[in-house]
Amino acid sequence: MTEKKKHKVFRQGAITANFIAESIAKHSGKTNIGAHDIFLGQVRNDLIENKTVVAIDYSAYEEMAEQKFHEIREAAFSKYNLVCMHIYHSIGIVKAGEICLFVFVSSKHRTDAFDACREIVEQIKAQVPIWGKEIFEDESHVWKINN
Amino acid sequence: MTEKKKHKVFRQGAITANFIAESIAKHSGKTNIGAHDIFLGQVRNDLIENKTVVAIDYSAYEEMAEQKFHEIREAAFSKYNLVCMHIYHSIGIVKAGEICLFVFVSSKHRTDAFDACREIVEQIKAQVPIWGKEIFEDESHVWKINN
Amino acid sequence: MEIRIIVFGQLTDIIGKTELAFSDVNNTDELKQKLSNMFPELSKIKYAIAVNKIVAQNNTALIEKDLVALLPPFSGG
Amino acid sequence: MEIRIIVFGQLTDIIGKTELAFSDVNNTDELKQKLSNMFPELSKIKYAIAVNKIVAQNNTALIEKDLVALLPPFSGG
Repeated sequence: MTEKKKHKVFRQGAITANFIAESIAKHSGKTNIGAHDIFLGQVRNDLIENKTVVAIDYSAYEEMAEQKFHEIREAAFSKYNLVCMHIYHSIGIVKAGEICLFVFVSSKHRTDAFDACREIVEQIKAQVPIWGKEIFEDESHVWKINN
Repeated sequence: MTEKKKHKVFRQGAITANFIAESIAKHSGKTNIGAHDIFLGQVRNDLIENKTVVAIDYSAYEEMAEQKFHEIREAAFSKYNLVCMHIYHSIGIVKAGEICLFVFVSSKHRTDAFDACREIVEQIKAQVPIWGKEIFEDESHVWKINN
Repeated sequence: MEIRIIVFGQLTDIIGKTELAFSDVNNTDELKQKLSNMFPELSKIKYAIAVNKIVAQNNTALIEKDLVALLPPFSGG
Repeated sequence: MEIRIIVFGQLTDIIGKTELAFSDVNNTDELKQKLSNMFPELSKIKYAIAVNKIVAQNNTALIEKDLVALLPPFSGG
């Protein structure tokens, strides 16, 4: 029952609540799932040197990134007992308050979903060639730094 | 900006994907949030002594449970740096494939959301007076046991 | 003195109802003894007793109007 | 021999474009040296070089048709 169907990770602009709802609803037929862990990254209106971030413009080395996402995915499936996993990341402009990252991990028991979801999020931030340009109200920018 | 608004945790029947989407959408105005961790518990069609679970009928000692949920909530807000937190649990019949538990934790940085969400789920399972009656196709039942 | 007792989860299967009342129990130990005499099957199940929504860790005196609840192991989520 | 180089993130601000091409670099060390001569500001930034989508851990020979990418620290999510 393990599903490893691949889809494109990158989505133009913000990830909407409706898109997330549709993803959740699609899992009701998979009655071997007992636990879902969902991580959502949301763009903050951070104050940086007295200027407020109004959006992040994401760019990526897409071919390399899709390959990295694939590796992260395969590693998680071999390490954890998962039923399915989906990763979506925005490309282009995402405004403050909007969602830019959606990691959705489903398993029979909760421990696998919790462990895998967290590890996947850390790996995405550290290993995938994506860059966030933080845009201020006055259209100036700084490049985001991951912690 | 910390929001501690209380709402009733128990919801009659399954928690729908649309309800989850509406909860997510409500957070787009809170632009100090950078990370959401969402746990969803879904009813499995477990096979127990050759019979398949088709639904779980949840009952609770509601007054005591709401008090416990409140304690869990207060403890999480004092231990972690959270922006907001919502817990919903089904009461009554939830069919296999449907969602019975929705824990939604939001914070500025991801570590708080991840840590708090997981801890809250464990506390709900261990400390809150709720019982699941696993119903089989032939209408017989067993009482669910948490691990 | 009448003590009202509410019953949850699998204990409702054994006791056959969701509420009981006793007029002659003074504390939770007496209540447990009485219940196990009436319902021998209860010995198979570990259950807690809450008095006014607080789980009694030790033997606890019961007085009129206390709300006593019989709580089998929780299985929410 | 021409080596095509693609540029990402804040390096596009410094280099001023998203693609470069060099005909006279034989390996990644030579490339780094050439880039720091042309763009002194690069010395302020730690960046990796990927050759055909794999990050070069050591000095790596470059041949015609290799796809070279300049990768500043990642900041997805």
